[in-house]
Amino acid sequence: MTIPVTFWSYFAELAGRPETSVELPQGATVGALLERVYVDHPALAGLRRSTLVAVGVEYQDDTHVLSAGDRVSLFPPVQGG
Amino acid sequence: MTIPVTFWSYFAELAGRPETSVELPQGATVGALLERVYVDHPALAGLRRSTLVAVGVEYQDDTHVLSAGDRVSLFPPVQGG
Amino acid sequence: MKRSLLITTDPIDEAALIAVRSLSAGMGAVVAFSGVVRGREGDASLAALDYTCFVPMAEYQFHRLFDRLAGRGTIESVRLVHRIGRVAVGEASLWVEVVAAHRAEAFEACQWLIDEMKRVVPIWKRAVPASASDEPSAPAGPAPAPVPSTPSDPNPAP
Amino acid sequence: MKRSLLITTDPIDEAALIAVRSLSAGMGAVVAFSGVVRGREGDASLAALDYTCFVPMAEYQFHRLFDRLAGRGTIESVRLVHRIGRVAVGEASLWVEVVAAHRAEAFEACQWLIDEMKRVVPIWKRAVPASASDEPSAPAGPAPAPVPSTPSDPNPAP
Repeated sequence: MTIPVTFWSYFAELAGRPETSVELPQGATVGALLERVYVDHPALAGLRRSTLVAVGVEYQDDTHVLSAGDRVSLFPPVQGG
Repeated sequence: MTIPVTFWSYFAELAGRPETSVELPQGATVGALLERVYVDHPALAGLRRSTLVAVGVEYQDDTHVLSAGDRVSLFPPVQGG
Repeated sequence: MKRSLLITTDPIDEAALIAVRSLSAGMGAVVAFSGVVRGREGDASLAALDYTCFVPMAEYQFHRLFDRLAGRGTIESVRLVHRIGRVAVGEASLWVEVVAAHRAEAFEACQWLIDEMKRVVPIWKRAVPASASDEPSAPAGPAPAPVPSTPSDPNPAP
Repeated sequence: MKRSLLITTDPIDEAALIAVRSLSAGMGAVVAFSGVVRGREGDASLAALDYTCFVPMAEYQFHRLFDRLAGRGTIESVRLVHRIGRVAVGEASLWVEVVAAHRAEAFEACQWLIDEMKRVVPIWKRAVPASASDEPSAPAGPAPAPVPSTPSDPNPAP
Protein backbone atom coordinates (compact mmCIF):
# COMPACT_ATOMS: atom_id res chain seq x y z
CA MET A 1 0.00 0.00 0.00
CA THR A 2 1.08 3.58 -0.67
CA ILE A 3 0.84 5.89 2.32
CA PRO A 4 1.03 9.64 1.70
CA VAL A 5 3.04 11.54 4.30
CA THR A 6 2.83 15.27 4.99
CA PHE A 7 5.58 17.19 6.78
CA TRP A 8 4.39 20.18 8.80
CA SER A 9 6.23 23.26 10.05
CA TYR A 10 10.03 23.06 9.88
CA PHE A 11 9.88 19.35 9.16
CA ALA A 12 9.09 20.38 5.58
CA GLU A 13 12.36 22.32 5.34
CA LEU A 14 14.28 19.52 6.97
CA ALA A 15 12.77 17.05 4.50
CA GLY A 16 13.24 19.49 1.63
CA ARG A 17 9.62 18.98 0.60
CA PRO A 18 6.15 19.25 2.12
CA GLU A 19 4.98 15.76 1.20
CA THR A 20 6.18 12.34 0.20
CA SER A 21 4.73 8.85 -0.02
CA VAL A 22 5.96 5.55 1.31
CA GLU A 23 5.34 2.07 -0.04
CA LEU A 24 4.65 -0.39 2.77
CA PRO A 25 3.37 -3.97 3.11
CA GLN A 26 -0.11 -4.56 4.53
CA GLY A 27 -0.03 -4.54 8.32
CA ALA A 28 2.94 -2.17 8.55
CA THR A 29 3.10 0.01 11.63
CA VAL A 30 3.77 3.71 12.11
CA GLY A 31 7.21 2.68 13.36
CA ALA A 32 7.95 0.92 10.07
CA LEU A 33 6.80 3.98 8.14
CA LEU A 34 9.10 6.21 10.16
CA GLU A 35 12.09 3.97 9.44
CA ARG A 36 11.41 4.31 5.72
CA VAL A 37 10.96 8.07 5.97
CA TYR A 38 14.24 8.42 7.86
CA VAL A 39 16.16 6.59 5.12
CA ASP A 40 15.17 9.27 2.61
CA HIS A 41 15.14 12.18 5.08
CA PRO A 42 17.92 11.62 7.59
CA ALA A 43 17.64 15.19 8.89
CA LEU A 44 14.37 14.16 10.54
CA ALA A 45 15.76 11.06 12.23
CA GLY A 46 17.53 13.02 14.96
CA LEU A 47 14.19 14.56 15.99
CA ARG A 48 12.39 11.25 16.29
CA ARG A 49 11.91 11.56 20.05
CA SER A 50 10.03 14.83 19.71
CA THR A 51 8.22 13.95 16.47
CA LEU A 52 4.45 13.80 16.60
CA VAL A 53 2.64 11.41 14.28
CA ALA A 54 -0.96 11.67 13.21
CA VAL A 55 -2.88 9.18 11.10
CA GLY A 56 -5.72 11.19 9.67
CA VAL A 57 -6.59 13.59 12.50
CA GLU A 58 -5.67 11.29 15.41
CA TYR A 59 -2.34 11.03 17.16
CA GLN A 60 -0.82 7.55 16.97
CA ASP A 61 2.30 5.92 18.29
CA ASP A 62 4.83 3.61 16.64
CA THR A 63 2.77 0.48 17.27
CA HIS A 64 -0.28 1.67 15.36
CA VAL A 65 -1.06 -0.52 12.35
CA LEU A 66 -1.62 1.40 9.12
CA SER A 67 -4.32 0.66 6.58
CA ALA A 68 -4.61 1.41 2.89
CA GLY A 69 -6.09 4.90 2.51
CA ASP A 70 -4.45 6.27 5.63
CA ARG A 71 -2.73 9.63 5.45
CA VAL A 72 0.14 10.26 7.83
CA SER A 73 1.36 13.62 9.13
CA LEU A 74 4.72 14.16 10.81
CA PHE A 75 5.41 17.31 12.76
CA PRO A 76 7.36 18.89 15.58
CA PRO A 77 5.80 19.90 18.91
CA VAL A 78 2.86 22.21 18.35
CA GLN A 79 3.02 25.91 19.19
CA GLY A 80 -0.44 27.38 19.04
CA GLY A 81 -1.50 30.48 20.92
CA MET B 1 -12.61 62.37 72.72
CA THR B 2 -15.69 61.63 70.62
CA ILE B 3 -15.20 58.96 68.00
CA PRO B 4 -17.83 58.67 65.26
CA VAL B 5 -18.67 55.09 64.31
CA THR B 6 -20.30 53.97 61.07
CA PHE B 7 -22.05 50.61 60.68
CA TRP B 8 -21.95 49.14 57.19
CA SER B 9 -24.12 46.52 55.50
CA TYR B 10 -26.37 44.54 57.83
CA PHE B 11 -24.56 45.87 60.86
CA ALA B 12 -26.67 49.00 60.38
CA GLU B 13 -29.87 46.99 60.70
CA LEU B 14 -28.50 45.09 63.68
CA ALA B 15 -27.56 48.37 65.33
CA GLY B 16 -30.85 49.96 64.29
CA ARG B 17 -28.95 52.94 62.88
CA PRO B 18 -26.18 53.64 60.38
CA GLU B 19 -23.99 55.71 62.71
CA THR B 20 -23.29 56.43 66.34
CA SER B 21 -20.54 58.06 68.34
CA VAL B 22 -18.63 56.92 71.37
CA GLU B 23 -17.02 58.99 74.08
CA LEU B 24 -13.63 57.58 75.04
CA PRO B 25 -10.62 58.70 77.08
CA GLN B 26 -7.40 59.64 75.30
CA GLY B 27 -5.35 56.55 74.53
CA ALA B 28 -8.35 54.25 74.25
CA THR B 29 -8.01 51.29 71.92
CA VAL B 30 -10.26 49.85 69.27
CA GLY B 31 -11.03 47.08 71.76
CA ALA B 32 -12.29 49.61 74.28
CA LEU B 33 -14.45 51.27 71.61
CA LEU B 34 -15.98 47.92 70.69
CA GLU B 35 -16.88 47.21 74.33
CA ARG B 36 -18.73 50.52 74.49
CA VAL B 37 -20.50 49.89 71.18
CA TYR B 38 -21.59 46.44 72.32
CA VAL B 39 -23.22 47.85 75.45
CA ASP B 40 -25.57 49.94 73.32
CA HIS B 41 -25.85 47.45 70.45
CA PRO B 42 -25.80 43.95 71.89
CA ALA B 43 -26.98 42.40 68.61
CA LEU B 44 -23.50 43.15 67.23
CA ALA B 45 -21.61 41.57 70.12
CA GLY B 46 -22.25 38.03 68.98
CA LEU B 47 -20.59 38.82 65.64
CA ARG B 48 -17.41 40.20 67.18
CA ARG B 49 -15.21 37.41 65.84
CA SER B 50 -16.15 38.15 62.25
CA THR B 51 -16.37 41.93 62.65
CA LEU B 52 -13.95 44.02 60.61
CA VAL B 53 -12.79 47.35 62.01
CA ALA B 54 -11.38 50.22 60.01
CA VAL B 55 -9.98 53.44 61.37
CA GLY B 56 -10.23 55.85 58.50
CA VAL B 57 -9.50 53.65 55.47
CA GLU B 58 -7.11 51.21 57.19
CA TYR B 59 -7.99 47.96 58.89
CA GLN B 60 -6.99 47.88 62.56
CA ASP B 61 -7.20 45.34 65.33
CA ASP B 62 -8.30 45.63 68.94
CA THR B 63 -4.92 46.86 70.16
CA HIS B 64 -4.84 49.93 67.89
CA VAL B 65 -4.81 53.19 69.87
CA LEU B 66 -7.36 55.72 68.71
CA SER B 67 -6.73 59.43 68.33
CA ALA B 68 -9.04 62.43 68.39
CA GLY B 69 -10.36 62.93 64.86
CA ASP B 70 -10.40 59.25 64.01
CA ARG B 71 -13.47 57.81 62.35
CA VAL B 72 -14.24 54.15 62.93
CA SER B 73 -16.17 51.80 60.66
CA LEU B 74 -17.55 48.43 61.73
CA PHE B 75 -18.68 45.92 59.18
CA PRO B 76 -19.19 42.25 58.41
CA PRO B 77 -16.99 40.28 56.01
CA VAL B 78 -16.85 41.99 52.64
CA GLN B 79 -18.59 40.53 49.59
CA GLY B 80 -17.43 42.37 46.52
CA GLY B 81 -17.53 40.93 43.04
CA MET C 1 2.22 49.65 35.99
CA LYS C 2 -0.79 51.44 34.52
CA ARG C 3 -3.85 51.23 36.71
CA SER C 4 -7.44 52.24 36.32
CA LEU C 5 -10.15 51.99 38.95
CA LEU C 6 -13.80 52.90 38.62
CA ILE C 7 -16.50 52.37 41.23
CA THR C 8 -19.72 53.40 39.61
CA THR C 9 -23.47 53.01 39.61
CA ASP C 10 -23.44 52.98 35.80
CA PRO C 11 -23.62 49.75 33.79
CA ILE C 12 -20.23 48.35 32.86
CA ASP C 13 -19.56 48.97 29.16
CA GLU C 14 -17.08 46.25 28.30
CA ALA C 15 -16.94 47.21 24.62
CA ALA C 16 -15.88 50.73 25.52
CA LEU C 17 -13.29 49.43 27.95
CA ILE C 18 -11.81 47.14 25.33
CA ALA C 19 -11.83 49.88 22.72
CA VAL C 20 -9.36 51.93 24.78
CA ARG C 21 -7.07 49.03 25.67
CA SER C 22 -3.46 49.64 24.73
CA LEU C 23 -0.58 47.20 24.88
CA SER C 24 3.10 47.91 24.47
CA ALA C 25 5.14 45.66 22.20
CA GLY C 26 6.37 43.39 24.98
CA MET C 27 2.93 42.39 26.17
CA GLY C 28 1.48 39.07 25.07
CA ALA C 29 -1.43 38.30 27.35
CA VAL C 30 -4.72 39.92 28.28
CA VAL C 31 -7.01 38.26 30.81
CA ALA C 32 -10.40 39.82 31.40
CA PHE C 33 -12.97 38.69 33.93
CA SER C 34 -16.62 39.66 34.08
CA GLY C 35 -18.61 38.84 37.16
CA VAL C 36 -22.29 38.69 36.35
CA VAL C 37 -25.24 38.63 38.77
CA ARG C 38 -26.75 35.15 38.79
CA GLY C 39 -30.47 34.54 38.92
CA ARG C 40 -30.17 32.17 41.84
CA GLU C 41 -28.30 32.24 45.14
CA GLY C 42 -28.75 28.97 46.96
CA ASP C 43 -32.47 28.28 46.88
CA ALA C 44 -33.53 31.86 46.27
CA SER C 45 -34.52 33.27 42.91
CA LEU C 46 -33.13 36.77 42.48
CA ALA C 47 -34.04 39.82 40.45
CA ALA C 48 -30.89 41.77 41.31
CA LEU C 49 -28.20 42.40 43.85
CA ASP C 50 -27.86 45.68 45.70
CA TYR C 51 -24.23 46.57 46.24
CA THR C 52 -23.12 49.05 48.85
CA CYS C 53 -19.60 50.34 49.16
CA PHE C 54 -17.54 52.36 51.61
CA VAL C 55 -16.04 54.19 48.66
CA PRO C 56 -12.99 56.04 50.06
CA MET C 57 -11.80 52.92 51.83
CA ALA C 58 -12.56 50.72 48.82
CA GLU C 59 -10.49 52.99 46.59
CA TYR C 60 -7.65 52.99 49.09
CA GLN C 61 -7.70 49.21 49.49
CA PHE C 62 -7.91 48.64 45.73
CA HIS C 63 -4.86 50.83 45.21
CA ARG C 64 -2.96 48.94 47.88
CA LEU C 65 -3.69 45.75 45.96
CA PHE C 66 -2.57 47.40 42.73
CA ASP C 67 0.65 48.44 44.49
CA ARG C 68 1.30 44.84 45.39
CA LEU C 69 0.69 43.74 41.79
CA ALA C 70 3.03 46.43 40.53
CA GLY C 71 5.82 44.85 42.55
CA ARG C 72 5.36 41.50 40.85
CA GLY C 73 7.15 42.00 37.57
CA THR C 74 5.91 42.25 34.05
CA ILE C 75 2.33 43.33 34.53
CA GLU C 76 1.79 46.37 32.34
CA SER C 77 -1.74 47.32 33.21
CA VAL C 78 -4.59 46.55 35.60
CA ARG C 79 -8.06 47.94 35.07
CA LEU C 80 -10.97 47.28 37.39
CA VAL C 81 -14.57 48.44 37.36
CA HIS C 82 -16.94 47.59 40.20
CA ARG C 83 -20.54 48.52 39.79
CA ILE C 84 -22.50 49.43 42.92
CA GLY C 85 -26.14 50.12 43.59
CA ARG C 86 -28.69 47.79 42.07
CA VAL C 87 -27.35 45.36 39.47
CA ALA C 88 -29.94 43.23 37.70
CA VAL C 89 -29.55 39.53 37.01
CA GLY C 90 -27.47 39.06 33.87
CA GLU C 91 -25.62 42.35 34.28
CA ALA C 92 -21.98 42.61 35.25
CA SER C 93 -21.05 43.84 38.71
CA LEU C 94 -17.31 43.46 38.20
CA TRP C 95 -14.86 43.71 35.32
CA VAL C 96 -11.17 43.14 35.77
CA GLU C 97 -8.48 43.17 33.09
CA VAL C 98 -4.81 42.37 33.46
CA VAL C 99 -2.28 42.93 30.68
CA ALA C 100 1.04 41.17 31.12
CA ALA C 101 3.94 39.83 29.13
CA HIS C 102 2.93 36.22 29.63
CA ARG C 103 -0.22 34.24 30.08
CA ALA C 104 0.49 32.57 33.41
CA GLU C 105 1.20 35.82 35.23
CA ALA C 106 -1.86 37.51 33.71
CA PHE C 107 -4.16 34.72 34.89
CA GLU C 108 -2.50 34.58 38.29
CA ALA C 109 -2.69 38.33 38.83
CA CYS C 110 -6.33 38.56 37.78
CA GLN C 111 -7.38 35.76 40.11
CA TRP C 112 -5.24 37.08 42.95
CA LEU C 113 -6.74 40.54 42.61
CA ILE C 114 -10.30 39.22 42.78
CA ASP C 115 -9.49 36.94 45.72
CA GLU C 116 -7.91 39.82 47.63
CA MET C 117 -10.75 42.15 46.73
CA LYS C 118 -13.18 39.71 48.29
CA ARG C 119 -11.05 39.72 51.42
CA VAL C 120 -10.32 43.41 51.98
CA VAL C 121 -12.36 45.79 49.80
CA PRO C 122 -15.42 47.06 51.68
CA ILE C 123 -18.24 46.21 49.33
CA TRP C 124 -21.33 44.27 50.33
CA LYS C 125 -24.27 42.89 48.47
CA ARG C 126 -27.80 41.93 49.33
CA ALA C 127 -30.29 39.96 47.35
CA VAL C 128 -33.33 41.50 45.71
CA PRO C 129 -35.76 38.59 45.39
CA ALA C 130 -37.43 37.94 42.07
CA SER C 131 -40.84 38.00 43.71
CA ALA C 132 -40.48 41.53 45.07
CA SER C 133 -37.93 43.28 42.95
CA ASP C 134 -38.66 46.70 44.40
CA GLU C 135 -37.87 45.67 47.98
CA PRO C 136 -34.46 44.45 49.02
CA SER C 137 -34.58 41.21 50.94
CA ALA C 138 -33.16 40.60 54.33
CA PRO C 139 -29.43 41.20 54.08
CA ALA C 140 -27.15 38.29 53.37
CA GLY C 141 -25.46 37.54 56.62
CA PRO C 142 -24.88 35.01 59.32
CA ALA C 143 -27.27 36.54 61.86
CA PRO C 144 -31.01 37.00 61.84
CA ALA C 145 -31.65 40.65 61.20
CA PRO C 146 -34.34 42.60 63.00
CA VAL C 147 -36.76 44.35 60.71
CA PRO C 148 -35.26 47.80 60.28
CA SER C 149 -37.36 50.85 60.85
CA THR C 150 -34.99 52.79 58.63
CA PRO C 151 -35.31 52.89 54.84
CA SER C 152 -34.28 49.81 52.94
CA ASP C 153 -30.78 51.02 52.11
CA PRO C 154 -29.28 52.50 55.25
CA ASN C 155 -25.79 52.54 53.77
CA PRO C 156 -25.80 54.65 50.66
CA ALA C 157 -22.32 54.95 49.25
CA PRO C 158 -20.78 58.24 50.32
CA MET D 1 -22.27 23.21 26.51
CA LYS D 2 -22.33 25.77 23.72
CA ARG D 3 -19.15 25.82 21.68
CA SER D 4 -17.79 28.00 18.95
CA LEU D 5 -14.53 27.48 17.07
CA LEU D 6 -13.06 29.66 14.37
CA ILE D 7 -9.67 29.21 12.72
CA THR D 8 -9.23 32.17 10.45
CA THR D 9 -6.76 34.39 8.66
CA ASP D 10 -8.90 37.42 9.53
CA PRO D 11 -8.07 39.73 12.45
CA ILE D 12 -9.84 38.79 15.67
CA ASP D 13 -12.67 41.23 16.35
CA GLU D 14 -13.09 41.01 20.10
CA ALA D 15 -15.77 43.69 20.21
CA ALA D 16 -17.92 41.73 17.77
CA LEU D 17 -17.37 38.53 19.74
CA ILE D 18 -18.41 40.20 22.97
CA ALA D 19 -21.43 41.79 21.34
CA VAL D 20 -22.92 38.37 20.63
CA ARG D 21 -22.16 36.87 24.05
CA SER D 22 -25.20 35.46 25.80
CA LEU D 23 -25.46 34.13 29.33
CA SER D 24 -28.29 32.23 30.91
CA ALA D 25 -29.50 33.28 34.34
CA GLY D 26 -27.38 30.78 36.25
CA MET D 27 -24.08 31.99 34.85
CA GLY D 28 -21.92 34.30 36.94
CA ALA D 29 -18.44 34.28 35.43
CA VAL D 30 -16.89 35.12 32.09
CA VAL D 31 -13.16 34.71 31.58
CA ALA D 32 -11.68 35.90 28.30
CA PHE D 33 -8.07 35.54 27.22
CA SER D 34 -6.37 37.33 24.36
CA GLY D 35 -2.97 36.15 23.24
CA VAL D 36 -1.13 38.95 21.48
CA VAL D 37 2.03 38.72 19.35
CA ARG D 38 4.93 40.21 21.29
CA GLY D 39 7.58 42.35 19.67
CA ARG D 40 10.39 40.27 21.10
CA GLU D 41 11.06 36.54 21.35
CA GLY D 42 14.23 35.93 23.32
CA ASP D 43 16.82 38.26 21.81
CA ALA D 44 15.07 38.72 18.50
CA SER D 45 12.96 41.71 17.56
CA LEU D 46 9.90 40.63 15.63
CA ALA D 47 7.56 42.21 13.12
CA ALA D 48 5.05 39.36 13.13
CA LEU D 49 4.50 35.65 13.58
CA ASP D 50 3.46 33.39 10.74
CA TYR D 51 1.08 30.71 11.95
CA THR D 52 0.47 27.54 10.02
CA CYS D 53 -2.20 25.03 10.89
CA PHE D 54 -3.23 21.52 9.87
CA VAL D 55 -6.81 22.69 9.90
CA PRO D 56 -8.91 19.48 9.82
CA MET D 57 -6.84 17.94 12.60
CA ALA D 58 -6.82 21.20 14.58
CA GLU D 59 -10.62 21.37 14.41
CA TYR D 60 -10.92 17.75 15.47
CA GLN D 61 -8.50 18.16 18.37
CA PHE D 62 -10.17 21.39 19.53
CA HIS D 63 -13.55 19.66 19.59
CA ARG D 64 -12.10 16.77 21.57
CA LEU D 65 -10.93 19.32 24.14
CA PHE D 66 -14.35 20.95 24.14
CA ASP D 67 -15.89 17.51 24.74
CA ARG D 68 -13.71 17.10 27.79
CA LEU D 69 -14.74 20.51 29.12
CA ALA D 70 -18.40 19.68 28.54
CA GLY D 71 -18.03 16.77 30.95
CA ARG D 72 -16.82 19.02 33.72
CA GLY D 73 -20.05 20.51 35.02
CA THR D 74 -21.37 24.01 34.92
CA ILE D 75 -19.56 25.46 31.94
CA GLU D 76 -22.20 26.98 29.70
CA SER D 77 -20.14 28.13 26.76
CA VAL D 78 -16.66 27.98 25.27
CA ARG D 79 -15.66 30.13 22.33
CA LEU D 80 -12.25 30.06 20.73
CA VAL D 81 -10.77 31.92 17.78
CA HIS D 82 -7.26 31.18 16.53
CA ARG D 83 -5.86 33.40 13.85
CA ILE D 84 -3.45 31.83 11.36
CA GLY D 85 -1.29 33.26 8.60
CA ARG D 86 0.72 36.39 9.37
CA VAL D 87 -0.16 38.12 12.64
CA ALA D 88 1.62 41.41 13.28
CA VAL D 89 3.11 42.43 16.61
CA GLY D 90 0.38 43.83 18.82
CA GLU D 91 -2.38 41.84 17.15
CA ALA D 92 -4.18 38.93 18.76
CA SER D 93 -3.50 35.41 17.55
CA LEU D 94 -5.80 33.75 20.05
CA TRP D 95 -9.02 34.60 21.85
CA VAL D 96 -10.67 32.23 24.28
CA GLU D 97 -13.80 32.82 26.33
CA VAL D 98 -15.35 30.58 28.96
CA VAL D 99 -18.75 31.26 30.53
CA ALA D 100 -19.48 29.33 33.71
CA ALA D 101 -21.56 29.50 36.82
CA HIS D 102 -18.61 30.34 39.04
CA ARG D 103 -15.34 32.15 38.76
CA ALA D 104 -12.95 29.38 39.76
CA GLU D 105 -14.21 26.92 37.17
CA ALA D 106 -14.19 29.58 34.44
CA PHE D 107 -10.54 30.46 35.13
CA GLU D 108 -9.56 26.83 35.43
CA ALA D 109 -11.29 25.80 32.21
CA CYS D 110 -9.84 28.70 30.22
CA GLN D 111 -6.30 27.94 31.36
CA TRP D 112 -6.74 24.20 30.88
CA LEU D 113 -8.01 24.69 27.34
CA ILE D 114 -5.02 26.84 26.38
CA ASP D 115 -2.56 24.45 28.02
CA GLU D 116 -4.07 21.50 26.19
CA MET D 117 -4.21 23.41 22.92
CA LYS D 118 -0.48 23.99 23.17
CA ARG D 119 0.01 20.27 23.66
CA VAL D 120 -2.23 18.74 21.00
CA VAL D 121 -3.59 21.21 18.44
CA PRO D 122 -1.42 21.22 15.30
CA ILE D 123 -0.58 24.87 14.91
CA TRP D 124 2.96 26.20 14.52
CA LYS D 125 4.47 29.62 14.37
CA ARG D 126 7.61 31.14 12.99
CA ALA D 127 9.11 34.52 13.59
CA VAL D 128 9.12 37.30 11.03
CA PRO D 129 12.07 39.47 12.07
CA ALA D 130 11.56 43.19 12.35
CA SER D 131 14.49 43.81 10.04
CA ALA D 132 13.02 41.88 7.11
CA SER D 133 9.33 41.82 7.60
CA ASP D 134 8.59 40.46 4.15
CA GLU D 135 10.67 37.30 4.61
CA PRO D 136 9.93 34.73 7.26
CA SER D 137 12.94 33.84 9.34
CA ALA D 138 14.35 30.41 9.87
CA PRO D 139 11.68 28.36 11.60
CA ALA D 140 11.65 28.17 15.35
CA GLY D 141 12.89 24.72 16.19
CA PRO D 142 15.48 22.70 18.01
CA ALA D 143 17.52 21.72 14.96
CA PRO D 144 19.55 23.80 12.52
CA ALA D 145 17.52 23.98 9.36
CA PRO D 146 19.09 23.63 5.94
CA VAL D 147 18.30 26.49 3.62
CA PRO D 148 15.19 25.33 1.82
CA SER D 149 15.01 25.48 -1.92
CA THR D 150 11.22 25.61 -1.68
CA PRO D 151 9.28 28.84 -1.14
CA SER D 152 9.41 30.33 2.32
CA ASP D 153 6.11 28.87 3.47
CA PRO D 154 5.91 25.27 2.34
CA ASN D 155 2.95 24.53 4.62
CA PRO D 156 0.08 26.73 3.65
CA ALA D 157 -2.98 25.88 5.64
CA PRO D 158 -5.24 23.55 3.68
